[in-house]
Amino acid sequence: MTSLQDAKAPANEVVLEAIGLTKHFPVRRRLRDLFSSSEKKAVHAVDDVHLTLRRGKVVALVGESGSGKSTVARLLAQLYPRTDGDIQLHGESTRVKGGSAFRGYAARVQMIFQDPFASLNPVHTIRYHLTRALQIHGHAGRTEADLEAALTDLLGRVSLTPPERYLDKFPHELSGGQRQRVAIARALGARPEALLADEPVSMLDVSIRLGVLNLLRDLKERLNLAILYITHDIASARYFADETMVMYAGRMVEGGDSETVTQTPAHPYTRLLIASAPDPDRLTGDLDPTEEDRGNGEPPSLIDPPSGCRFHPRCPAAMPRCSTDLPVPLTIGDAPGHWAACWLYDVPEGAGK
Amino acid sequence: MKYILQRLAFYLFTAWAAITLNFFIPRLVPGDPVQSLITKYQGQLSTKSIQSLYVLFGLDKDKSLWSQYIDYWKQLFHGDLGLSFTFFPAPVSQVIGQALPWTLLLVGITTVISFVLGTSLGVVAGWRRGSWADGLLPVTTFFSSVPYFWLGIIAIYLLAGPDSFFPSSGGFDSGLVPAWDQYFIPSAIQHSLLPALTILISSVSGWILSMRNMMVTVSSEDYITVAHAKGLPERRVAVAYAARNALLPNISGFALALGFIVGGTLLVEIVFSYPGLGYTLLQGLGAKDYPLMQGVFLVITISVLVANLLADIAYLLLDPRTRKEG
Amino acid sequence: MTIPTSSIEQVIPGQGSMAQPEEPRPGRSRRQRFLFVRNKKAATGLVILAGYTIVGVIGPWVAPYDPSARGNDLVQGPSAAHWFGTTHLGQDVFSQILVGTRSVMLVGFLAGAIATVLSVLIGVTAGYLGGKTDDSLSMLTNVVLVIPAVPLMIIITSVLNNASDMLVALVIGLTSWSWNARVLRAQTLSLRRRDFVEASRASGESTWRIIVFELMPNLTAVIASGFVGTVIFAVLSEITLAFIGVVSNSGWNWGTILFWAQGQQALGQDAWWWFVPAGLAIALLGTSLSLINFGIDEFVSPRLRSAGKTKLRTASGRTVRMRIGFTPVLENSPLPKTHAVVATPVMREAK
Amino acid sequence: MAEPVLEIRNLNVDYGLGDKAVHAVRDVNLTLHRGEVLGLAGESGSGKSTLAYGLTRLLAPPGVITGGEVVYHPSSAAAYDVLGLSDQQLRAWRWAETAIVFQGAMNSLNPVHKISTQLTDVLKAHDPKMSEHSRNARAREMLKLVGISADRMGAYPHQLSGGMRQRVMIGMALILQPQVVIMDEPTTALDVVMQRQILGQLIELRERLGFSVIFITHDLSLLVEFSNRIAIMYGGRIVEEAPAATIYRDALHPYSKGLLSSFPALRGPKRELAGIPGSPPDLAGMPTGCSFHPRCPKAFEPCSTAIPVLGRPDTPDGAGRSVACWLHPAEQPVSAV
Amino acid sequence: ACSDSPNANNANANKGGVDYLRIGMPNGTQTENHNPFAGTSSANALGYKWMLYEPLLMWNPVKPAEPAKPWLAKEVKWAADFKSADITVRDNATWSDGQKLTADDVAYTFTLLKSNEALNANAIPFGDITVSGSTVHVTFAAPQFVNQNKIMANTTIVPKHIWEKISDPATDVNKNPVGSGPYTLKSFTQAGVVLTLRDSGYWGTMPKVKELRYTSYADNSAQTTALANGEAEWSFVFIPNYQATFVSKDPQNHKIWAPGVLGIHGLYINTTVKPFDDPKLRQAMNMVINRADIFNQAEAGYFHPQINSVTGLPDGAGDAFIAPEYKDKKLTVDVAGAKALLQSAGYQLNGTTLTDPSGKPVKITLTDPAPWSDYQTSLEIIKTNLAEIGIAATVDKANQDKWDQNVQKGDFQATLRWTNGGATPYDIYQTVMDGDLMKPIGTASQQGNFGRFKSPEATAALKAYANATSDADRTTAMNQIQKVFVEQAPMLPVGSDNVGGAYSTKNWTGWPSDADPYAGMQPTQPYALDVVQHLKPANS
Ligand SMILES: Nc1ncnc2c1ncn2[C@@H]1O[C@H](COP(=O)(O)OP(=O)(O)OP(=O)(O)O)[C@@H](O)[C@H]1O
Ligand SMILES: Nc1ncnc2c1ncn2[C@@H]1O[C@H](COP(=O)(O)OP(=O)(O)OP(=O)(O)O)[C@@H](O)[C@H]1O
Ligand SMILES: [Mg+2]
Ligand SMILES: [Mg+2]
Repeated sequence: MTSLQDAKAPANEVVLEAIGLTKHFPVRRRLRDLFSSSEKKAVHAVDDVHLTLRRGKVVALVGESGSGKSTVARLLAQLYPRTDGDIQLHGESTRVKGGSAFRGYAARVQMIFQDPFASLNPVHTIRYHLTRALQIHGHAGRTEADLEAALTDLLGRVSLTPPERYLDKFPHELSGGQRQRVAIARALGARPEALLADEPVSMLDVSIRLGVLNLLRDLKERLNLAILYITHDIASARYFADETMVMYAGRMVEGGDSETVTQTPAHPYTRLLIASAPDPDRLTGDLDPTEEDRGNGEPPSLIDPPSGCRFHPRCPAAMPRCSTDLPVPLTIGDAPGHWAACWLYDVPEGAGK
Repeated sequence: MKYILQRLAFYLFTAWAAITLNFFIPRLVPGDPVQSLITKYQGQLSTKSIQSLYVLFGLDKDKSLWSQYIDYWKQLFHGDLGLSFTFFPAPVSQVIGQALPWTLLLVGITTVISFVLGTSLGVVAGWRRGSWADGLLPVTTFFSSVPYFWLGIIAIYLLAGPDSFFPSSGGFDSGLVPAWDQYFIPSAIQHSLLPALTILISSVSGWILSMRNMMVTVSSEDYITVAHAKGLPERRVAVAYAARNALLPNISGFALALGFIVGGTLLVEIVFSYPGLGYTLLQGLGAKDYPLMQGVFLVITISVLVANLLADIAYLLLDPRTRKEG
Repeated sequence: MTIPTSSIEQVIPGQGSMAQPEEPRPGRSRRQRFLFVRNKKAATGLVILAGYTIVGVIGPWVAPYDPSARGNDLVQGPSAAHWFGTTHLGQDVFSQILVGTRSVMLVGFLAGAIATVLSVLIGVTAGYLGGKTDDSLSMLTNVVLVIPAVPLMIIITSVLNNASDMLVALVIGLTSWSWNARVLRAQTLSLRRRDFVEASRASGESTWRIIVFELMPNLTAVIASGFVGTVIFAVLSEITLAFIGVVSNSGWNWGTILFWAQGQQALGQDAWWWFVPAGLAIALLGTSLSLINFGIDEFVSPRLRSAGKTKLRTASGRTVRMRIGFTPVLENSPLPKTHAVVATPVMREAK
Repeated sequence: MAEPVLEIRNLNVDYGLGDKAVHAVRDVNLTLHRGEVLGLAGESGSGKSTLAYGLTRLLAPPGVITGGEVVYHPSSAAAYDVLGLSDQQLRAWRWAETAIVFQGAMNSLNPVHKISTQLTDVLKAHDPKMSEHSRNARAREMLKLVGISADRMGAYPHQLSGGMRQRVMIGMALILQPQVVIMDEPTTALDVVMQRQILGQLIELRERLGFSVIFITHDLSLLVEFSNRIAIMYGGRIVEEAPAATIYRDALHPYSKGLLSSFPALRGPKRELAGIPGSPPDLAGMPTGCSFHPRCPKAFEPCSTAIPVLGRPDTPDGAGRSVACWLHPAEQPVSAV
Repeated sequence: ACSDSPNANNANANKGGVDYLRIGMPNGTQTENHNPFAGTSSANALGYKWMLYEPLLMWNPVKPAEPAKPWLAKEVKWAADFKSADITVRDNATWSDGQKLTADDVAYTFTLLKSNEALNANAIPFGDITVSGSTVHVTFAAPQFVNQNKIMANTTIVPKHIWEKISDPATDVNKNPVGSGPYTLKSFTQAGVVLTLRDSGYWGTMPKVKELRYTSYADNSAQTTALANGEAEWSFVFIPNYQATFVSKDPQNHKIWAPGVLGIHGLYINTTVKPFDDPKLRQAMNMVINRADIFNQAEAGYFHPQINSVTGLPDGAGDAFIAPEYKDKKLTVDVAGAKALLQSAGYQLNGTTLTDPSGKPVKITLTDPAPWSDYQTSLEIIKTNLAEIGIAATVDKANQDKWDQNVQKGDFQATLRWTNGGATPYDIYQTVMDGDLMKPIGTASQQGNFGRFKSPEATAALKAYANATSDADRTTAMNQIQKVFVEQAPMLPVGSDNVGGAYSTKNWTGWPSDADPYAGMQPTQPYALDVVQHLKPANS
């Protein structure tokens, strides 16, 4: 491939774009459902998601557990067939199911999984994992020496040096951080343009998270990668991502420049999320009463999601309209590119708080 | 609705496929019932009677396999399993009907006892590791590796004999008639002791082992630690918390074992001349008695399918997680 | 006949609690795989099995007599000349056992191998591919599972006149794969959800490579345990078939010995030496295979492995019994122990 | 300072015995005072859970307590060593005096029994004379206390959401009104919103009922906000202990500092995140001297040879805090109580 | 509740001495079927039909040449050509329902067989059946000399007034059997059948045994165990090493008696296979077979009594039929003689290998089903015997069905098998040599001549014997048949069938024996009733 040339491609070039991406998982039924109603049900895991990944930029996707973040990543990696919507790679619509087309796609879009303990096959050495990553996409070179050089290069990129200390180890012989680096190296073996990192550090120990995040940032800059950074830790999105999108119950609720989203959140859900994050500077454990969650902190059922705005049952500022009309993304004035899908910002109703 | 149909279709298809195989497989065997009868009696039956037997069995008319198959299904839909050749002219349903209760009682009760006993010992072995119950394992494993029939024959040799309490064969005393009275029941129990013991000894180890392993696995679950932390009495932790949960995976095994009752212990019934279904099946096999073989296979097939269904239902009842909310 | 009751399927990794994620996963490295042999049970089983294998290979050469040769000592008890006594034809029972070992081992292992290959092909494929493939393969598995195995074997061997050991093994193998296929399918289903399978798919691996190189190595313990279980089943089946006289090869195996012994009422004549050794040989072989299976079980499930060590020996030679819920307290603390006042705890009333 | 309710003295816990033993907790000295929230922080594998389980003797095999004592001060009786209790006494002590809430509520609740059964069987075990009716009333009361409507009594654990299950556990922990509640990462599996709600509720209950809490987590920023005092563990030892605000403002141990600078802040200016270089130690092959020294940016000569003792540091505001670091040699070792 | 239990009186009966006899057969599960004509009925398998129903004559197969005793018939008069018979029926017999037994019943029984092919097990070609007074006149399409006992002594006479109401006599299970015998059915269960003595109305000697308890055991070994344990007192079963297995368990009472009868077992040789089409070779093989070894080792020294006469006829039962020229010719092991014979016929013995005149080594495959352990043992012995004259034999343990099929189709080299049996040696020789039964190789020959033995003389002589109208003609034909059999050796006789049984004298005495061979010893044969009538309580 032409990764070196690509690396010099202009930043901000759109690599991957999701347009109205939707995924409904049919609910698989068992014998025990024999006696219940027979309507066909589905988990509305992701609905109408728009997302743009650009070269040299990190987009963070934040949201609570089960909000559909991983599903978005897997859809983008084409690991799941999508229910609706489109995925465009360099502006071209793509839909691959398997075979060489999928390989070609995988060569450009790679994914990193949340759990480095689970994403490496315990029976294979690091060498095997990386060699396969290179071989599949034809980067292994012709000779042993080529391969060895490529492996050394890969490990070097993820700061696992000297390589011989790691190559012949099994995953369980490495620490979590090292494993996640190997997983990143494996993704890099395909020389992709876009990396989809699904909570790459949430399973790691606090003291080593930073190292991995810094590595990703470094790679972004050096290889001019487009990165989707999925996390439930909004604070890390502030530090690491250029742009942050907030997801709730399968829908995007807010997006914009990371600093703006975290410092002046617009959507009530984002505000709740930020208010809930631990804050050492706060003296008591009390919440700001205005940000009180009306629900029990429970996300809604995705099989039968609430009508209108999915957050309305919990929203402290819910209006009658919220339970009937699906909010559209509305631009917020304070910074360019900042939007929220909330009727509070609908013009006739008045511009927010 | 669609789902119920799908599930039903699954069971029906499995049953159909198995019954069809059951129909065709026995017919692959060379020979016919008449010849089998002649050879069985080694000279006691003159070759002159061959023709009369063909006429008797209705085998004198040539019929294609296919039309036999169609007839078979027609019969089945009328609940008719045909006439047995070995026990001509007894209907297969009668032959099965007289054998099935014995098998169900002997093997069924033994399987249940084996499961209960094995599981209880497994609970003890798994909970109090390193105690006497652990020492039981190698012994029972050894016995479970012994073929049933060998153990049975040894048991007869060692325990049955002139004036022994244990009769060597049969389901009850030859002078008795099956009835729920004080003569018959003790006799039936007495006759079932040795075969039951044989089955018990060779099957109990599996239950002990799987229950022990499940207990060990469950013992390290957090809720067990919590139960200890709650200061509950040890018995309650062991029974209501550990054993109750460890039992779940064994239930499906148990249901399947129930399904294998009929086909599983053929040889025990033979060794002890026990008037059960396994033994009947073997006679049918020897005599090329297609209707009987099919009938017994049908019973086995249905019992395995029903056992599967039971396993599903047992899970439904025992594991609240599989129950629907509301 | 018997249902293989290996507990493997009941300790499907990930079914239990998610505790101890940092525990080194077993079966993970090649180096660790040798640890399997260190398991005392497995080692014992392997040693016995090796003994049988050796006898299986050299048995016919070291047998003191031709097992079929008739002699003049009829139905004689064990003696220096005939260790296990003789039959009604004066044949040497010891030689019959030695020579018969080969057939038993051959059929057992061959049938085990055939059943294992089939169960892997069908179970893993069904589990990984899912959908229609899974439905039809599961259906096939269920149908085979439903048909009673031993009667089926009797029928098939009757069709094959004079079935050789190979054919008998084939028949046993062909009729006994379904249970393992079911277990493997369940295992594969749980493995398929694991991230590393998804990860290798995401990196562009082909389906067959994922099955062969990613899934199967992780199933080795299950496959091995299934194999061992089928071997036990096959040995018992072969012996049963020989015992009831439907397998009619002219060679010797332990079932043939039992067949003759039973036909001649060996026990009725008090000729226990004719009947007992073959049964014990079977039981010992079965036990050794079961022991190997225990070893595999413990190897797969670390909880079972550590469960074995319930008594630990301290440096001072005292043994400590491990109990769940009551951690042992050792008193040999290096620091002098300052004794606090110990009072009986008072239950406070619940208000 | 309030009177102590639980004193851990020189507690040592090993996994296994003999040469292969892993020393997971070493010479830990810690005092929990009445009514306070004591936070226990440290990275994964530092021995936090081992300490919590060890002091209640709930460690799973092959855990062994190899020394030390855990002195418990009942509200109105003489103190005694928990490690010296008989099984029967220990059973009576557990939950009535010290209750525990574990990380995963799903795994802490028995999946096959109803919530009500699991709540009332504690009562049955500790007070056999209590009537069924009052047991149920008490259970309902506890559920209401943690914000779950009483009609969920008949529910099975899987029918409740993660947050509700964790609340049930907290309610269950308080049902006998214990003096001490140990919480081992009670909220790490939950979302931040839920986490805050539950912790807020807990703090409120503590103020009402007056029990003490040992709160274990690796999330220092959470601890700072919710606890009174914080002890930081590294490699099986306590390396620093001080009031929460003090640690936040001015941690003395380089490891504590590292930990604090590993968390990106959500508010305020973007700080430089330093993190901690290297990877956590392997308990089986612990470095000599201070176990942190291979990763410590400030390591100097004594660090690799001698183990620093936990004690009052030589800093001016050293009162009420202790640290185990050669940068701040102890004036008064904690162990010499 | 216990008083109306069907088992109550049973328990009482047990108290005062043993008044029942326990009879066992190793015939497996039974279903209730008291139809005396159905071969698969429990009445047939366990033999109790002979206690319920009676034949016209009582024939003793141990002394086949002796005339049969009158039973339900006072007298049976055959025409000289044996194509018709006059049967005079006894007038004091009654059915167990009280009705009188008449000639009509006898005529009805024969008509029943005539009109139902399925019931006519011996394929008797009945002609006209007429009754006049107490005499029944029956005619046959062919001479019935060889079948006379099958008709008169082996046919159960059934009551017309019951059976004419039965719509399909072939498949009816005869739920409430009404017969003329001294016993009536008490109960049928899977464990067995219990017969109890009729209160009154039996025409003959009332047996002392009050109750007969029949049990069907799963197989030989279960039966043997039951005999050894005393759970069964009378049975017909092969008992290996009967001294150790059975007799030694109670040497005082456990006995075996197994007289030979006219039906034999021998090695059939496929005479179409080269070089076994050569009678010389077959004769030589016949000379080396060690029948004593087979008798003692394979047949436990009693089961198939050793055949000594070169004619293949058993000692005792066959004596009366042996041709004068073979009267004293005994089968002996004569290896040297065999070798000489072979040499003279152009065979060569090189060391241990015999080659035929064309120079090919002689090899033979002996085949029999695997489960028949006595046959298998016999084959092993024959194998070593043949090795002495250089014939390499292999023993093939075939599958039973396959074996049966192959033998019928002529697809075998040599096999040990039985012949039919009867009142004369005719059945034996017919099974082996009758050219009329022969079918081409590949077509199943169900009735006999499995070895495809082609001998017009033998075929003609067999026909002459069956159709002869005088004893002299019969003797001539029989001598001719035996000559062919001895000279051609189409089958090498080994042992005879027996009508033996194992019994216990613990409770009952009076069994037939060598000293008093008044009947055979099998509980399933017509004479079983005769035996029971002879039994006396042991302690009286
Ligand atoms: N294969 C699947 N089949 C059915 N439902 C699924 C599947 N995968 C995910 N879901 C459902 O879709 C929803 C979104 O799941 P997803 O894994 O994308 O959430 P997430 O935001 O990544 O959560 P987390 O932070 O826990 O990883 C959840 O309700 C989940 O149960
Ligand atoms: N059964 C065991 N055998 C051997 N070592 C163990 C065992 N259980 C735990 N350990 C070790 O003891 C040390 C302390 O573990 P512990 O669970 O107390 O850590 P922790 O601080 O609670 O970590 P986390 O934050 O991940 O919960 C770890 O290094 C761990 O590897
Ligand atoms: Mg996710
Ligand atoms: Mg922990």
